[in-house]
Amino acid sequence: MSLLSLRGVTKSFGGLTAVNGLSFDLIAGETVGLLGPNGSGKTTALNLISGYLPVSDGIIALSGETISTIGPERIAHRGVARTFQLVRALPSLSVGENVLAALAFRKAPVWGRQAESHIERLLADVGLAGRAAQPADSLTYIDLKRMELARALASDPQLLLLDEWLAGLNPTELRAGIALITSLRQRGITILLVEHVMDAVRALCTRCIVMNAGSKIADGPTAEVLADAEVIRAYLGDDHA
Amino acid sequence: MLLSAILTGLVLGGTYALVAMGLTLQYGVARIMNLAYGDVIIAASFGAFVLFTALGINPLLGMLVVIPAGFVLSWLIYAVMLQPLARRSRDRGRLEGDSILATFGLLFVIQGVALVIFGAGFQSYSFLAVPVDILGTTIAANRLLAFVLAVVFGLGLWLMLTRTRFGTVIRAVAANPASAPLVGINVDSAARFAFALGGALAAAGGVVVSMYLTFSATMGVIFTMKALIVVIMGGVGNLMGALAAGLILGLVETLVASFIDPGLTLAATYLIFLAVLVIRPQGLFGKAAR
Amino acid sequence: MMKLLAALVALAALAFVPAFAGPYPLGLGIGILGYGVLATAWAMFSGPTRYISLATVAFFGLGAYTVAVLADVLPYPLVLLVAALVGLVVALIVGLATLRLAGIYFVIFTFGLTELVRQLVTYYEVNVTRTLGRYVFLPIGPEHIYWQLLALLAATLAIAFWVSRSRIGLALRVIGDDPDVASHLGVRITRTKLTLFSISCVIMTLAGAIQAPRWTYIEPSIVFNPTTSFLVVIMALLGGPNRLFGPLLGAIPLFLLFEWLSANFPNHYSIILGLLFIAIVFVLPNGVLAAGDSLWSRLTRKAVRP
Amino acid sequence: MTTLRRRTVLQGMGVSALATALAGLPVLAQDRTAIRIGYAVPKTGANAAGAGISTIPNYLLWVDDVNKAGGLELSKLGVTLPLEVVEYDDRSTTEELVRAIERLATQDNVDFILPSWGTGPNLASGPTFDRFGYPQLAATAVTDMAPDLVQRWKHSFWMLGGGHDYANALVALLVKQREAGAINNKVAIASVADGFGIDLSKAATPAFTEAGFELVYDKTYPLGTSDFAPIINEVSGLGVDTFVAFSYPPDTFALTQQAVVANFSPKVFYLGVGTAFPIYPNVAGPNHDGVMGVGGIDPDSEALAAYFERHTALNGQAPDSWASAITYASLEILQQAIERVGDLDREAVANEISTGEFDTVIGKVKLVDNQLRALWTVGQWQGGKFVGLAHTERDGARDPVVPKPAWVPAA
Repeated sequence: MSLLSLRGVTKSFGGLTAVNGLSFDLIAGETVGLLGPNGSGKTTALNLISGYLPVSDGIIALSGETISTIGPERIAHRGVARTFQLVRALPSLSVGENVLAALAFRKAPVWGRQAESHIERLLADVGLAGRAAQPADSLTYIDLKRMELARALASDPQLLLLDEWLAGLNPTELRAGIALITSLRQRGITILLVEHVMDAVRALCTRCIVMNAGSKIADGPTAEVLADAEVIRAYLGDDHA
Repeated sequence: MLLSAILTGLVLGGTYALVAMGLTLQYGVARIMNLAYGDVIIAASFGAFVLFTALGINPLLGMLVVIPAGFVLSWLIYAVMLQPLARRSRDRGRLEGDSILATFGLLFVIQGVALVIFGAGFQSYSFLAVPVDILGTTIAANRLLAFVLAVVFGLGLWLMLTRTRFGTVIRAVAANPASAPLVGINVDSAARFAFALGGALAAAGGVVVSMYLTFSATMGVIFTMKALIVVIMGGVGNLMGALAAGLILGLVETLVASFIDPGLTLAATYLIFLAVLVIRPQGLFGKAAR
Repeated sequence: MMKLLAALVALAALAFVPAFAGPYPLGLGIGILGYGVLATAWAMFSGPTRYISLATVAFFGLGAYTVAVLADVLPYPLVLLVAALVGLVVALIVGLATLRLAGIYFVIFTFGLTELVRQLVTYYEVNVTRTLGRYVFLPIGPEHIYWQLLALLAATLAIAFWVSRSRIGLALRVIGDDPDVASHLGVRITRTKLTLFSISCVIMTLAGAIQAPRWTYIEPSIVFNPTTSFLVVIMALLGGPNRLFGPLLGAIPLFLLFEWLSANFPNHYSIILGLLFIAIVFVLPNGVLAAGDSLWSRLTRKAVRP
Repeated sequence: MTTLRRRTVLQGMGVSALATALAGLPVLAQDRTAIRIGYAVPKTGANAAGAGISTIPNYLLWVDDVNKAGGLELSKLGVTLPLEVVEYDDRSTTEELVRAIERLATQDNVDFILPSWGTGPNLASGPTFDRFGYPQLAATAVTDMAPDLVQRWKHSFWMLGGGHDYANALVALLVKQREAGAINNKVAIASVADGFGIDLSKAATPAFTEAGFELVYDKTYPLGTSDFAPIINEVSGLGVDTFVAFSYPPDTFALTQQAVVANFSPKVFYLGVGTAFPIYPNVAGPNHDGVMGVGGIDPDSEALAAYFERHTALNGQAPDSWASAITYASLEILQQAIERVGDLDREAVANEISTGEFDTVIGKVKLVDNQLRALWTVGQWQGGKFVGLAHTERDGARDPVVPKPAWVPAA
């Protein structure tokens, strides 16, 4: 049974079509990579799934129910959480409050005393134990990314959308990051990740979807897809083909 | 009757546009919401008034003095008072709050100085209050002049912004102040220049307005608010937007006064303004936020 | 618990002010309470969202006008209730109309709205009732106004406190920081904004309604004076709009400053006031309370150091 | 002008310092060094311009006149004391005004309080004057409510009449002109949508209709209107001989300029507040001659001519020819009432104002039911003076010039 399904999803901005007739399915529990060169429409696809942008055409369904006609807050309540390409912390809130913001407004809200233990556990999960009181805008880049992930997890998602969450990390941080996502996969969360770090994609994803110029050009097991000549050409340019 | 109302409305709208163009430049480029803008206009009106009544200098010639004075004054205001604020604020919201507070103070200072020098009474003189006949409609020459100047300044500025290197710099800063330095643009000096240019336009507006409006030291805020309405309706930082919005408001006001009820002119003005924003939250010519 | 007790004691003490204060101090008290209520109510919505509203006086004036129109027809408590309802209805309309606006567009929209309300009230009075200016002859003395405003201020602070501790307060702060993130976290933005905006506006409306009997005579240019809106913004920004007592602590010194300046420098009031504002922006960039905080932390840090 | 201001500031500062020092002490006659006069007037904000013409200069002039003459004689106390001023800026808001009056009455303990400028502020401060028992000499308030208000606030005095006085006088004057065949039957009225304009138009509309005039245009325009081309254009096509605008100062000037530009030169051109301002001839140039408006003065009065001279010398500007002289006369009434009572008993002074007869720049004055009923209601610019054409009580009014001279196009 597919958790998420896209059928003919299209998004145009004025004359420019960013996503063109995109269709794919995610099976519950999968970790899938969404690949493609810059400007191929990956982030737009995530934005369409999370409801940040309305679709121009096509249908997106979650567990068989259409979500492409409802707003982002209702999609969030159906169990979709995300991170952003450029980290979007809530700068005037503390680290703990950033996480609390997700706990408080999810479908089954957690609030008050009860939330404190949740926050502590979520922050510990991402390696930010004991830092709840710190102002969010004082965190380092990697810690901001961790906090954003904790916030996404606090929404108790079935489907997690990660937009280049591993970008910009140093090798040590990258290893820690990959381990973290692996642990999420083991909890049964379905993950769709947009990623340029190929090592991470190989380590994490069982399956990959490749986009170019708004359309899907490949979809299959990671190793096969990454070996595909067309993918390499699209991704790395003709020189490497 | 309709033609006459339209012509009168366009001429009135020209004044609104002239008064608003400087503010759109100041807000669009320098990111300063200048609440003292109208007081600069009034100060220029007083300047023209003194030149005319005390020295007998024709306001048109007086512009040659008052406009550069407006430029220099605004340049100094920016350099001394606003630049430090712009430098220290990390985000736009912060600068907006700071500039509201600081220019609110400036408003009082300019008004207070005018009160001490000229007192609170009404000032007025008559210049070029001669009828001009256009297509059978009689229009006061001084109002027509305001319209012509609005078009000339609007066109001149537009040419400057689109055709000169300097204009490109200004537009780059207006479009994206954060990345302008990456291409070697000095944002500080561009903003300062734009603010001063806005002040010069305010001064020009002040001189023109003084030819036919009675003014007093405490009337600045009326001009500020009118200009803000025009600027916002047109889309912040957009000259053509200011021109269009000014003309629309002038037309609405005159048409309502002629065909519905003069008692509803201002209500109609605000209604149109609000309606435009409800339909287009970024103003007529503004770019969408996202 | 101690804090609550302290607040109740302070409230009770303030309630006795009219017993020994003369008419002028009482007048000052009314002024401070009036602006304190407006600034606190303003900050309740505008503080966390950073939407600078200049519509304060539209609601204030609507409240005053409701009293002027209905004072002879309905008993006073009912008049206040109607005023609150009027405020609520207008707030909902305004709230819905401004949902898509942000930044300066919101600021000027709210200003234009105030002027529109004033124009429409004027037009109605001129053409329908053929009179401009209404009289409010109610047997309500300054001390009653003081007590009502004090109660309103207490209620406003209590609501503000509750909001700051409640989910809706957090929602508003999240929206203020990043509305996109807010919606992806499941925050119902429209509902949150409308609710808080309405609460804030109803309080402003009541503040106008309560003060109406003090003036006896009411006309649009008196009760829809845009300066009030500006002053409220300045007071809240000065005190720090994101703290419970910030707006109130901005309102008190500013109000007293205006009073002192206009008494001692009636002819140079504007210039001095203007220079002070500019100085405040430079010296206290984050508001009075924040300045107090940083001073405090600097002092304590010094004390800790050997 | 500047030196004068500085002096009042110093005076004001000295006074408030003194007030702080004396606060709480009983003020005994032998301790007195001055009679304390307090006022709160709009020095900033929307009303500042109006107060700067009709109110503040006259307060300054009166204090100057009295002090130059050595002060006021208080015969019961056996002293002659100068006037000392406590002044506040009410910033054009009612709230500030009410509080400033409370302050003057209870903190500064002034002996008399002079009112602020305008109809609204005077109505709004009425209860406060009443509460502290201070007489209120409302010299710049036009209200038809005056007969009711004097019942409510016993020591309030209304000096500038009501809308009906002005409207009826104007209509009566125009009826005569119509009967003489000088004007036709058509009248156009434009009124500012504010207290003053509405009060007058409410009174004028029925009066014109009853007198058999045809009102071909009767509309209001909002406060703050700057362009009158649509109104003038429409009215100029209606064939009226009489144009009436119950207008406010900036509009009064703009209406004149627009009418000249449009060459709309009706036989009777009547405007509201501002017509009587000394600045009007500057605005209208040669075209001020023959324009009618609210107010007027007696051009033959020597007392008034002397007043104009003193006013101009002290303030650097001439007074207006409507409310200024009445404001000054209200102060003379206060002054004479105090001297007759011989001490600072406000109750007694108020009673004297109610019942006595006074000699003022506008002639002998006796209030009727606490109202000044002897008023110039319609004036016209004739030979550089805004002369009274109609008076509520006395003759000696000048004859109107109808039709007024045609506009001279501006050079």
